[in-house]
Amino acid sequence: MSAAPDKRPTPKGKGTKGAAPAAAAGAAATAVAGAALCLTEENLGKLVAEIVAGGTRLVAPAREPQAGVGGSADYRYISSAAELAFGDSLPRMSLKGFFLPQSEVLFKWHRKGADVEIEAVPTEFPPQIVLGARPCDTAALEIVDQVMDWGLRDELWFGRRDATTIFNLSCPVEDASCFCHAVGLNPDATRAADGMLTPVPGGYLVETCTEKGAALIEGHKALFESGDTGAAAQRSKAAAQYRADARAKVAADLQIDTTRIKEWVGDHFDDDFWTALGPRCNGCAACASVCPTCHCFDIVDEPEGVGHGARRRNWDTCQTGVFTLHASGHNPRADQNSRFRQRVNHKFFIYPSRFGEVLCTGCGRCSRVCPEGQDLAEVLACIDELARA
Amino acid sequence: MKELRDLARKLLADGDAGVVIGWEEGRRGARPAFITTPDDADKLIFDARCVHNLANYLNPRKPQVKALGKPAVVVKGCDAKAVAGLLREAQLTRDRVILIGVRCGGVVQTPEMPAELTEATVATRCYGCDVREPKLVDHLVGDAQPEPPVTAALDRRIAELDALSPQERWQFWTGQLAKCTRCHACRQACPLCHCERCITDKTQPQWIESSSHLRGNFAWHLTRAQHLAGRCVGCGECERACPVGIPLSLINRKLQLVVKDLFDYTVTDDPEVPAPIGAYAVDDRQEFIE
Amino acid sequence: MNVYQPHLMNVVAVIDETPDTRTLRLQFKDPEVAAAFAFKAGQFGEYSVFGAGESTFCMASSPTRPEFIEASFKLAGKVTNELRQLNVGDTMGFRGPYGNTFPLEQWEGKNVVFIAGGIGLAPVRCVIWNVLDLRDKFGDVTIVYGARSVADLVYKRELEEWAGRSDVKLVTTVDPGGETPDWKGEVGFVTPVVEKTAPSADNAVVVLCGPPIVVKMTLPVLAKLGFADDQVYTTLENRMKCGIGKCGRCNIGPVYVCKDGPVFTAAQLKALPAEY
Amino acid sequence: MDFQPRITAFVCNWCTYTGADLAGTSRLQMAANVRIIRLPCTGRIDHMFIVKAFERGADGVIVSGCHPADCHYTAGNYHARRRFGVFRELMDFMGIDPRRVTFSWVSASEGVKWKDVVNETVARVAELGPFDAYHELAGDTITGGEPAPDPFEAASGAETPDPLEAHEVGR
Repeated sequence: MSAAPDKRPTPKGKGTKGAAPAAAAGAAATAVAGAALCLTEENLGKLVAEIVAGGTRLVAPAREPQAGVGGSADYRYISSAAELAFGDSLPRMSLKGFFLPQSEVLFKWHRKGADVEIEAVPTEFPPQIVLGARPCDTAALEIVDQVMDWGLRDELWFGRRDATTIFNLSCPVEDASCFCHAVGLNPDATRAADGMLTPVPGGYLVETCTEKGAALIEGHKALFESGDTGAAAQRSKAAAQYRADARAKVAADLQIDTTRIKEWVGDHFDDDFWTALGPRCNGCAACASVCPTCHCFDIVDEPEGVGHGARRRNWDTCQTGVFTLHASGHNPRADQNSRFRQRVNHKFFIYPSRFGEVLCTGCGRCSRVCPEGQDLAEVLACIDELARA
Repeated sequence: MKELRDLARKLLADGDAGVVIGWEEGRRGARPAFITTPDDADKLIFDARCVHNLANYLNPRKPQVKALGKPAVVVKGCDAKAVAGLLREAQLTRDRVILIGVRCGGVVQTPEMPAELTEATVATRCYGCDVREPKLVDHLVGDAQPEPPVTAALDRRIAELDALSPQERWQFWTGQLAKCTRCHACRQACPLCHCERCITDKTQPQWIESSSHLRGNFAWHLTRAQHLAGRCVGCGECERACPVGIPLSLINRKLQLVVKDLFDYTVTDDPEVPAPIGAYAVDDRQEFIE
Repeated sequence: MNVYQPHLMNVVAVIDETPDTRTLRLQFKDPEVAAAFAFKAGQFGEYSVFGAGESTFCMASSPTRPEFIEASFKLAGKVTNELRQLNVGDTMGFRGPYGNTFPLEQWEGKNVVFIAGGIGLAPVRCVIWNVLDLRDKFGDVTIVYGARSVADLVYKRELEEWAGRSDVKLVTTVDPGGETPDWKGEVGFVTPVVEKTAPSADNAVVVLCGPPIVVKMTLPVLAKLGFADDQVYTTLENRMKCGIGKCGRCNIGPVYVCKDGPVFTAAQLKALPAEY
Repeated sequence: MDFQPRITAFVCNWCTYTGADLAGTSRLQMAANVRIIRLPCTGRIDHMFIVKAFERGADGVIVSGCHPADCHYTAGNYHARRRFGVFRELMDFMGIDPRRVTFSWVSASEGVKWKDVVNETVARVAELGPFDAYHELAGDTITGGEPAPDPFEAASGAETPDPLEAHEVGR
């Protein structure tokens, strides 16, 4: 029953692990590797066209295709640059669905008399490229890697991880619900990313952090300009300013110490704090749907007509009653107080105890999406204050 | 506001209520508040951002709320309709709850918006509101409010959809329901979804597949809508809770119109009026039956 | 083949233990898988009926008898209902073994006390046979087993076998009112019968398994008899889906039943939050 | 036309099932595309039966029971009428062509009417074509592999007559 952190996972095909550039410095970011290149708006369009024409699936923030509904951008498979919505607010859902689909077939089965034949699903996936991922969404993937590699390796997750090249979009910071800074990230973090785009006038400053990222640039070399030294210096300066502004914005939001929080949460399982928080939560689990790090799932069998069917895994969430319900009718988490406590526990105590880091990237989606105004940043601030007292 | 706070304080101080459920200021606008001590009564607010239907917290399957004692709930007229629904369906007895009605001049679409009512900001449910002064109450507070701006956006959108061919509507809804992750936030946010165990959580037999592929999603959304036909109060909480932005109000409103057309029934805050599904008339329309 | 894909198994025997409890004896279809398969006492598996889903059961058979595995289950939900429809010759799925084990190597030379209630005898039976098959490595063996009624006693033939052995002390009991006119065993709940049997805590370990109430009531009695918390082992169950630490639902506080368990000592149990 | 629609009929035990029985014993010729599922009363027929039928491969559905005032349980059909009145509109709004679902009252003596309901429904659904839009909702991952063996076809072995050729249909 050791709670010591396990060995870190090693996703295949990953190059250098991108810690946030100059994360410790906290001030202006430095270029990640090599000379900074520039991708003009026009060439971004060409890049999209070339990738799509090459047959690689491309994911980017894009608007809902149906007119008259929605409005905010989401990560989608796109087929043209016209769909790109880099300038939109934070995508509504995180990136996790491209690695852990909301419903995925684990295998299919066919009954042949008393016999059963199993049809396996592939664990290798065609390459996909993500352009314009928010740093909090990308970093989440590497955090979740740890549980997916804990003991037995989840090949479906890692198959998709290995097949994907991700270029972040340096984040302008959404609003006061953002708190990536408080959980050790930054709006320009490149953790788990293969490269990053930073908006500069007329286009993007492009940096690569892994061989995979460099390979993508190499494959479309003509579109990336290094320009003369004067222009390059200008761009670097603009990018540095952009990042510094974003960092300053998010740093002002939430001042907490996650180690202190971990200790308090671990020691206060039965604290009244939880019973005060539970009633507001209506158990809708919208928070878990949009969360980049929530990865819990259900496994179900679904017959398809007579004699065959599929076993699927679907997103699931600790916020529902049936999540832990025993067949006997007994439920270890019988009310919303204990379910909300579980959510906070898992993210800020259990996961750090196991894997040495919190299961949260501070994207703030849970606070934005909660119909009842439950606010994780506020909850963390309260716990931090209790822990300090 | 003072009237509301004083009343809440008194109810708590006198021990009439164990908890006053109203609204408070949160970091992202108004949000539900659970006031358990008289001192906290000053946290209560009420304005056009108080969109939440607090009747949801009267669901008998919420032990964490029950544990706080007898509730006094602040209700707008539309919320009172949901309370009436719970009373009508024997989920609640009238003496187990104190209802504090507030006179309402309409609410905005989300609690984060500024409390300014314009045609662009007003919630679609305020269109045709007939309970701006709730009747199903123990206390009524607040001043009379002006009429909210009118928006028939929802009905217009329904008319647009109705004008399409079934194939085009199918295209529209498959596009929308493909987003559904089956988190069931719509159900949890609904004050009338109070079943002990929801049909979609049942496995023997498994009528509704729990996978979030379109087949499971269609079964779920058809069932959710059908089970709320004639019961839905149109508060729109399901749509607001939906993390992926499915326009559920279109379906709910459509069925309100259907129920009105077929059975001449409009959802009411009178718990004595039976709901249309579960009742019948011998001469109900049946032109669709061969 | 991904980690969630089960191995196929043949049902080779169906044994009705009680009106609602059944044991399935299973063999791997693929001889290579069968040859490579090994498990230890205390581990569990994910058993599946195609079309109904998976359920978690401990291994009820002993690792010393590797030619088959057995699972005993009580009718409770969708999967167990479908499992009951299976006949000899049918195909089902199995993933495992998962979880930790009873540290039998550490128990060598010690007296072993088994205490079980109801279907809780299933995981204990695995250890009992393991110990009995290596009989000379262990000291005295005491088994206290109780069920609601005579009809609810599982593994009846084995109970007879154990009763007939001179190297096993078996005490069976049924809840008051559950006895039949010709019942020869004790009448009463498991806990007082344990107290009456009073096994010595000296150089002994206890394997305790049963409904939560039995475990809860028996722990203080064992303490009174002088058993330290790290001498008492139990096995927990929680709702599981993946069985391998990923699906996120079997945890009790920071402890994952599927990875850190299902075997816990009473000392470990007491350190956990009461959320099971 | 090659397409043979699969129709699932949910009928009440007391009127329509007996009516369908009468159609059979009277040797009325009708399309063989309908699989009947007998239930105690239309009041027992849930909208989810229709959904499930579509999920599992039906191209059309018939729901039929006792005429108003004839219900064996007094009012089951009145309740059903309300629910299906709403559900039909709901299906239509969600883009499921309501012509795929026939609601009818067929009494125990109306064998001829049952024949007409069956033939009309089969002809109508045949014209609408297979309901692949619904069957394939879950994509390839869902229907996967070969189609489900049809237990009826396997059992009868006989060739299914083309309803449009063999019988006069339509109003």
